[in-house]
Amino acid sequence: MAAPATAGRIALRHRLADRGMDRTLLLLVPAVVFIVALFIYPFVYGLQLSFQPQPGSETVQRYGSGPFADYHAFFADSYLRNTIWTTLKLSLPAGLFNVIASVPIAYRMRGRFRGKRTITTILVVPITLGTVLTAEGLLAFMGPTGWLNRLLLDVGIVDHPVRFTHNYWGVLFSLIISGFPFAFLLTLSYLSGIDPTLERAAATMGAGWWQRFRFITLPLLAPGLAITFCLTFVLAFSVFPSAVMVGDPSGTTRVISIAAFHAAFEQYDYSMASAIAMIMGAVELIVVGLVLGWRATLYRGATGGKG
Amino acid sequence: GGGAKDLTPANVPDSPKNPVTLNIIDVAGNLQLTKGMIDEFVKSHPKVIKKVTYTNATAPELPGKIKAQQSAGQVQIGLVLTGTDALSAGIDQNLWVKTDDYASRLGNPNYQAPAQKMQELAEGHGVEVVYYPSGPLIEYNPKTVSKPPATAEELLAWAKAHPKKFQYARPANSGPGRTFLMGLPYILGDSNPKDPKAGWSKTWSYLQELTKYVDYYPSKTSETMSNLANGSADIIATTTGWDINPRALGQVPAGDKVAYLKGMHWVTDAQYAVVPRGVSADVLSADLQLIKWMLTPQQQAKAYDDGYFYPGPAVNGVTVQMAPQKSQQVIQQFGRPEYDQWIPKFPTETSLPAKEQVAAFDQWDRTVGSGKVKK
Amino acid sequence: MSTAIMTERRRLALRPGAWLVWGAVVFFLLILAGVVGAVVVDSFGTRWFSGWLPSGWTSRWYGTTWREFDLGNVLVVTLEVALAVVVVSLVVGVPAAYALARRTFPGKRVLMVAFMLPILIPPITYGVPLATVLYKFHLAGKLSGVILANLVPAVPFVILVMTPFIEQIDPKIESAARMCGARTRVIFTRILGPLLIPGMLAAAVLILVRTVGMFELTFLTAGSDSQTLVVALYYSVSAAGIRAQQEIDAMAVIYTLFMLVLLVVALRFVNPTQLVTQIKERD
Amino acid sequence: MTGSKISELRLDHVSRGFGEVLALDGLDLTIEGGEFVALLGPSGCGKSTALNCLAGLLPLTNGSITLDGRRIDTLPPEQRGFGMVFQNYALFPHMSVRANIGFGLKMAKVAKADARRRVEEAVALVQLGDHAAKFPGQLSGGQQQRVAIARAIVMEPALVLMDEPLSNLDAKLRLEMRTEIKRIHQTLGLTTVYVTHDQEEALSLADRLVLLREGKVQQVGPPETVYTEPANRFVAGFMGYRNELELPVSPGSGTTAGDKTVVLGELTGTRREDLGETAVAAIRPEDFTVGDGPNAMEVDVEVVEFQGREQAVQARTAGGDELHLRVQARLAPGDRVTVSVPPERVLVFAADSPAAPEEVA
Amino acid sequence: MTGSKISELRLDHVSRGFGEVLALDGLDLTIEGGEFVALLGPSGCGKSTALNCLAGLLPLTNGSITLDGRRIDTLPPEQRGFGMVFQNYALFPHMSVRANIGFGLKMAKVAKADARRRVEEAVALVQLGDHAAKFPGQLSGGQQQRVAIARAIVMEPALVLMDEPLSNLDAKLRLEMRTEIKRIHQTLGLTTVYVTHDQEEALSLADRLVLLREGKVQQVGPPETVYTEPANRFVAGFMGYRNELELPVSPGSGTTAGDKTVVLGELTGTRREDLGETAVAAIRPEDFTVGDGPNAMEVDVEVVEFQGREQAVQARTAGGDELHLRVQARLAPGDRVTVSVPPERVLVFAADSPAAPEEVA
Ligand SMILES: Nc1ncnc2c1ncn2[C@@H]1O[C@H](COP(=O)(O)OP(=O)(O)OP(=O)(O)O)[C@@H](O)[C@H]1O
Ligand SMILES: Nc1ncnc2c1ncn2[C@@H]1O[C@H](COP(=O)(O)OP(=O)(O)OP(=O)(O)O)[C@@H](O)[C@H]1O
Ligand SMILES: [Mg+2]
Ligand SMILES: [Mg+2]
Repeated sequence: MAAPATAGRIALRHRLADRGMDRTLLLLVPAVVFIVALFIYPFVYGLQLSFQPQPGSETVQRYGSGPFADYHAFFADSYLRNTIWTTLKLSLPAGLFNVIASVPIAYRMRGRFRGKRTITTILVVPITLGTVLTAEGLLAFMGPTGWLNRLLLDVGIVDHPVRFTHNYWGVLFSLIISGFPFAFLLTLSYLSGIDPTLERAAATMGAGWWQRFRFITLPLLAPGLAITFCLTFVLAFSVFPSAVMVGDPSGTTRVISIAAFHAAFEQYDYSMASAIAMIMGAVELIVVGLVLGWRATLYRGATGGKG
Repeated sequence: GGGAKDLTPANVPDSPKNPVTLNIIDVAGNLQLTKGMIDEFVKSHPKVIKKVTYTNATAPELPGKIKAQQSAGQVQIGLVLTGTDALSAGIDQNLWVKTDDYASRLGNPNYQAPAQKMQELAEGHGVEVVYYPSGPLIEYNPKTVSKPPATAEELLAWAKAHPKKFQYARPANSGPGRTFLMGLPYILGDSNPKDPKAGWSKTWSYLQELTKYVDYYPSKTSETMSNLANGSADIIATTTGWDINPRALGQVPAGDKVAYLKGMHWVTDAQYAVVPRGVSADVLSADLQLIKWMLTPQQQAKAYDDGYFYPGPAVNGVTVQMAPQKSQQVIQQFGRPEYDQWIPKFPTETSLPAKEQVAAFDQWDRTVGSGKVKK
Repeated sequence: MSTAIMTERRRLALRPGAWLVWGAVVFFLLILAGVVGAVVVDSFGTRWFSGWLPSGWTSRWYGTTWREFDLGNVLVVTLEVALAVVVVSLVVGVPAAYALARRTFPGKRVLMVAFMLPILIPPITYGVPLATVLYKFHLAGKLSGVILANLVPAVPFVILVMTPFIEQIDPKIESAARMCGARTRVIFTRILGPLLIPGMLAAAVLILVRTVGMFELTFLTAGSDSQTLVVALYYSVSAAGIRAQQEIDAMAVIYTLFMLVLLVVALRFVNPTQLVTQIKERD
Repeated sequence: MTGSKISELRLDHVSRGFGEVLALDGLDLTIEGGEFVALLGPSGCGKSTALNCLAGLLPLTNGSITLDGRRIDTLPPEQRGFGMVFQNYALFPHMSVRANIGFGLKMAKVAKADARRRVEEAVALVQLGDHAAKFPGQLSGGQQQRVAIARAIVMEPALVLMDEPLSNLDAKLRLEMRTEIKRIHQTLGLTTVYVTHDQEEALSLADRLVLLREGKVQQVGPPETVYTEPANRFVAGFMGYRNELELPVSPGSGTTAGDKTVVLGELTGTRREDLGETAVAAIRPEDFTVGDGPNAMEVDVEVVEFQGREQAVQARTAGGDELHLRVQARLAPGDRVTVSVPPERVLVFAADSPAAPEEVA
Repeated sequence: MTGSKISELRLDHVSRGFGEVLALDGLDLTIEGGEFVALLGPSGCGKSTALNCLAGLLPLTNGSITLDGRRIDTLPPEQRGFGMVFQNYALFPHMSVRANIGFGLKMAKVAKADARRRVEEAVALVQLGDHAAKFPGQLSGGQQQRVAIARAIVMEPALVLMDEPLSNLDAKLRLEMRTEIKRIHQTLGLTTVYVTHDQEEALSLADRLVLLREGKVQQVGPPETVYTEPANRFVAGFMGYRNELELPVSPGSGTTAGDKTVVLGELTGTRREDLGETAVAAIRPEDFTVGDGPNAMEVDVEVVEFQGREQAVQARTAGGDELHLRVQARLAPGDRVTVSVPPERVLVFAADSPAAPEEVA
């Protein structure tokens, strides 16, 4: 009587294991518990807040108090709506640049050579700067009487100080200074997991360095790069302090987080702020989803480097 | 604030049962002026406050934090020192104890007349502790500007003649910037200086004209100061405090000068002490004693400081001579005698209520700062 | 030996790509030196209106900021928070990343999105309710609250960063360890751990940076004695009031130095590229 | 069979699929404690899959595994207490040779001194004394393989699974290691399941052979039986009956089931299966002798390969069939010689008997 | 030697060290176009290192490599145009079998249609038709190895380097692949350097054998020479002279240098080196025959292993020496038999001749 039942249970276990469900999934439990306990409730709270326009706010006066009034207000107002585009215009190039620039440099850093550790450290150091120092530094260094302009003037390349800050470029610079080391560190580490023998094998098949990189290293690195891009993109997308400090926060660098900040901390319209934040999350999710979807089509298995 | 249990004057003792530990959070830079007063109180009243902790924070995020504590019934902040921004946000969200209920315990502060008007902005939910007339003033480099503009029109003409040389910081991020913005309607004679949406047509068209000759709007006042110092700007917007203190600190050459525009009204500013709802009766009792102490003339004299909030005291009858020695020295060296004439000479106006201020900033962002105006 | 070296030299000389890359690196570093240098020089200057250097030198700005914010205490708190967040998020995140890297199971996508959200959604939305929850359970207002709140974005961050690293490791190695009788815990500590060190280091450094720089969640949950450096720094930058620029710069330098020390300590212990494969990288 | 730790391991209909394809298809096998079983079969037939299933590294698609009456197929590998040599070694890249070998002992919490001694013994056993401090990445292929062997046997597990453990060793070392494995097997009574592609190794080591083909068992039996009496044409082909001649069955020949002797055209052989009209005669290259004798035939020598004492010869019969011979006589291409083979060495299978994997063109 | 693309590859004193140790120590070798050279030697002797140096994957520590008079040791691997089968395969994990094999063609910019055809041919050649769309991680060990082979030869490079390319294949497939490699070598005239641990493979494939020991060349020569006339005791041991008997040289025996025949105790053998007072007689197990004859001795059979047609026998002489025999006669442990071995099959080396790697205890 009991035997077939046990057997059935075991067979079920085999079948589940075949679909990837086994004890390993227990490892997810702490993280899931953590997220559910500390994030899901606050998130749901914020989400439902975004559907409850604040009584008396401008939104309600204009668009009523329906659940989507805040979203409606956001998309109806071009000054708000355009922040999405402004933000993407900053974060996509910043994310792409950081990833693309870190690849060749990290690629150069494979192998052993003297001073490698020092160079690595120096390249990673900007990660420690923080937004404030970066912004203050950019303002001082690239400001109208900063060293850079001074140099350009003295050398005679320009005859008026060039304005590098308080515009799109200032913010982009700061996103690169803080994002590049981040991308570099990740890329370098992902690269270290790829077995150099594979490139050697490709070399014996007549592949030059570019082809080896293009066909062997890059595809094996791509899943890591996808994640790296997602993270730098997300960091760049939520840029706030530097968009205000070295940017042009009312104009060309009025990013979406400034709009959210404005709603939350100047107008104290938390439901509007939540709505903007949700829109922010949704836009990011679309970009990240596209990238991760692409990533899912890549080879993601062992790359020999660790085994 | 759902979880905050309300105290009534009846169940707040005159003096705390046990000496309290008071957590003070300052979101306005107010401690620079008042820390000395508080420290002295703690020293002389160990039975009331056994220990005080100070935290500095930025104003915008403060209401959220208090809200979180109140919703959880866990209010840990005993006293908040704030400017008008967080004050009014807190009033809107019903975060503050109604101090008017305890008016008898605070005595009757002998506010100066304009300070009294500023106190009204608190709507009974806070107590003004320092006051200054603020601005708008313009500060200029006498080496490059021989004759400062005396009217708004002259300023515009000067800016046109010297493009990129006039600067004021983005109002949302800057005291002098917002004072300049709020002062213009008076100077230009707008229909309703208290209604940025409907009553500021002259101001808005003036600013849109002016912006053509402005290079950019820094996000911090101090940047306009360094630009003035390094010569990339020749005239900037300022206030009394922002004139004296940076020169004292060495941010701006000591020799730079200030001027006012014709039709000047002071747009006054003040800072307040407020108590979050939900504090214990003991803490509230200690707070009330402390605030009362801070409003005594002897203590108020400390508000002269280094000219940061010049003059500073909110109550009558406080002179520089009562201020600490160091204060007197700084004011002596960097203060301006003309202020003593100007302050009584021009009418005073309270700054805009927070809501209108935010609306004005928003409008400024959209129409002036956004760069939509062709330069 | 000499031939080998010659080969290397010749290759270097032959490739314009190499020069381009190193050139770009040098350019980046120069800009960086300018940016950092300007701040450091200013923080030691008495006044610096224009000209190449300040008119005089002083270190008093450090003294004033240090005292004003009681930085000694703040640094200790920051360090405690940062280390706790790094350790806990790795301990919780790496196993989860492992499960996600190694298994495909129904509902994985939903879970992935749930893990992504804390990184995507700005703390504006969930900060206050999160703080409320923590205050309710008497966790906020002290160190534990700051740590827990910072873990919310940190754990998903670790998961995301670590997944590709784990995918890179050949599962056969784990199988071999299991055949030697190693249980899951041991596999994590002795097999995956060492192999994942570059990844965990990278993740740790990034979380450290994010945690030390995470203003909002920290502010909302901190008590008066559990403020971290960033709260002080943001205050000095963006709070109302007048502060000497040099004081702000001094604070920024202290912040950076603090992070730098942590980073260098981390890199001393583990080099992100030092790895098993390096043994294979003969020359 | 001295002191084996297990007494019976039963595999019941063990199957494992990858996607649609069954890599292992209903394997039934009972292994006794202390037995040495060799899995044989062509590349890709499911040998490694079978080992992985036994080890618990691959969940079964079907079937069950019982150890001494206890079902173990749901136990995780680390709780089965088996040892394994992986085909690709799977050494821990971040551990020295010594640490690799000692890992299992550490897991089993063997006392430090004891563990150190056992590791040193194992290192000596696989002759890696000079390399014990190196990391796997610094070892040659054969050295790595030896580490893998040492790592599995140092634990003296109840059951050892070895997946082609000697494939990267030179002949001399291979012989030595083979002797070692045999000795350890006997002295410790380790039950062993051994995958190899080396017939000689299988024959000399194993108590029983299991022949697999596309995941299905073809024959199970002691080496001598499998070698001399292959169950079907596939097994024959795999066990070295390289020559296959398809010939018509002579009418009236060997009709009775009991009658072993069959005449196919000019060949006389031994019947192994029921036959149709044509049948296949399978003959080993080394069963031919040069010179007249039973089943004599004339062949033209085409290719001659030196193989030490013997020569591998490719020749063609008058009928045009290619023959592989292995002879001691020195022949040269172009020679025409007579070769013969005893009828008991000519195995006759039905033409539709499962064939050995196709020869390449 | 039909149409080889290269005419001479010279290695001059090629050395490669790892740290202090020289893994390859002054290799001098000249390979002619179209030649098939096999590298042999015990595990860890530097075979793979030699191939890697040739391929350009390891910079030399010393020495030079010239191809048709042009120095190539400073050329990067991709400019040498050699093909290589790696000992651990080094397949590209992110490419299907087909893409792995076609990678080189893509690099060489071979026209798509042509490349596709050649890939399919190579896939068929290694019998992977059913698996061509799989990824390396989904293949069995032997299948992976076949991909590695196909990948190297599909390019028809001037020089192919193969590092134990058949080690993971079963006997039958190995024979087939061996034939294939030989055929390709001959029809395309590929010059081949081949590492193997399988003596038979080396003997049957190679034009020349190179024997390495601890990075140093021991003997270079055609298979027959190396097999029958090993240069020293090490080579003898490696080429299957498993039995080594250390015996005193009989006084007056074979004193003259030209005198090949030596008497050692009761054994008569053939001298290969100058001798001291004692010498070592090396004899292959398969050179013994059961029964009386030259050099007859009585031995006690101790262990018998079934090895198909033959038996591997371990026996002990009256003098207590262990002997390995390989005989067809069916013996059983405990038997006492007389065995003999022809004197020309007994090679006599000096006792201090470089010995084969020590046997394990
Ligand atoms: N990276 C390295 N660092 C140190 N020693 C090494 C390294 N690579 C190889 N060796 C050593 O060099 C010697 C020769 O190695 P090689 O791989 O050439 O041997 P092999 O002849 O191919 O052996 P096998 O038949 O076992 O593959 C070995 O003793 C090995 O341990
Ligand atoms: N992960 C996988 N996905 C799909 N097919 C697989 C996978 N692993 C193995 N296979 C297939 O299953 C079959 C059996 O593989 P297995 O590794 O058991 O062969 P094997 O008998 O060990 O062969 P070899 O002697 O070549 O090592 C092979 O055809 C192989 O291609
Ligand atoms: Mg296998
Ligand atoms: Mg090798």
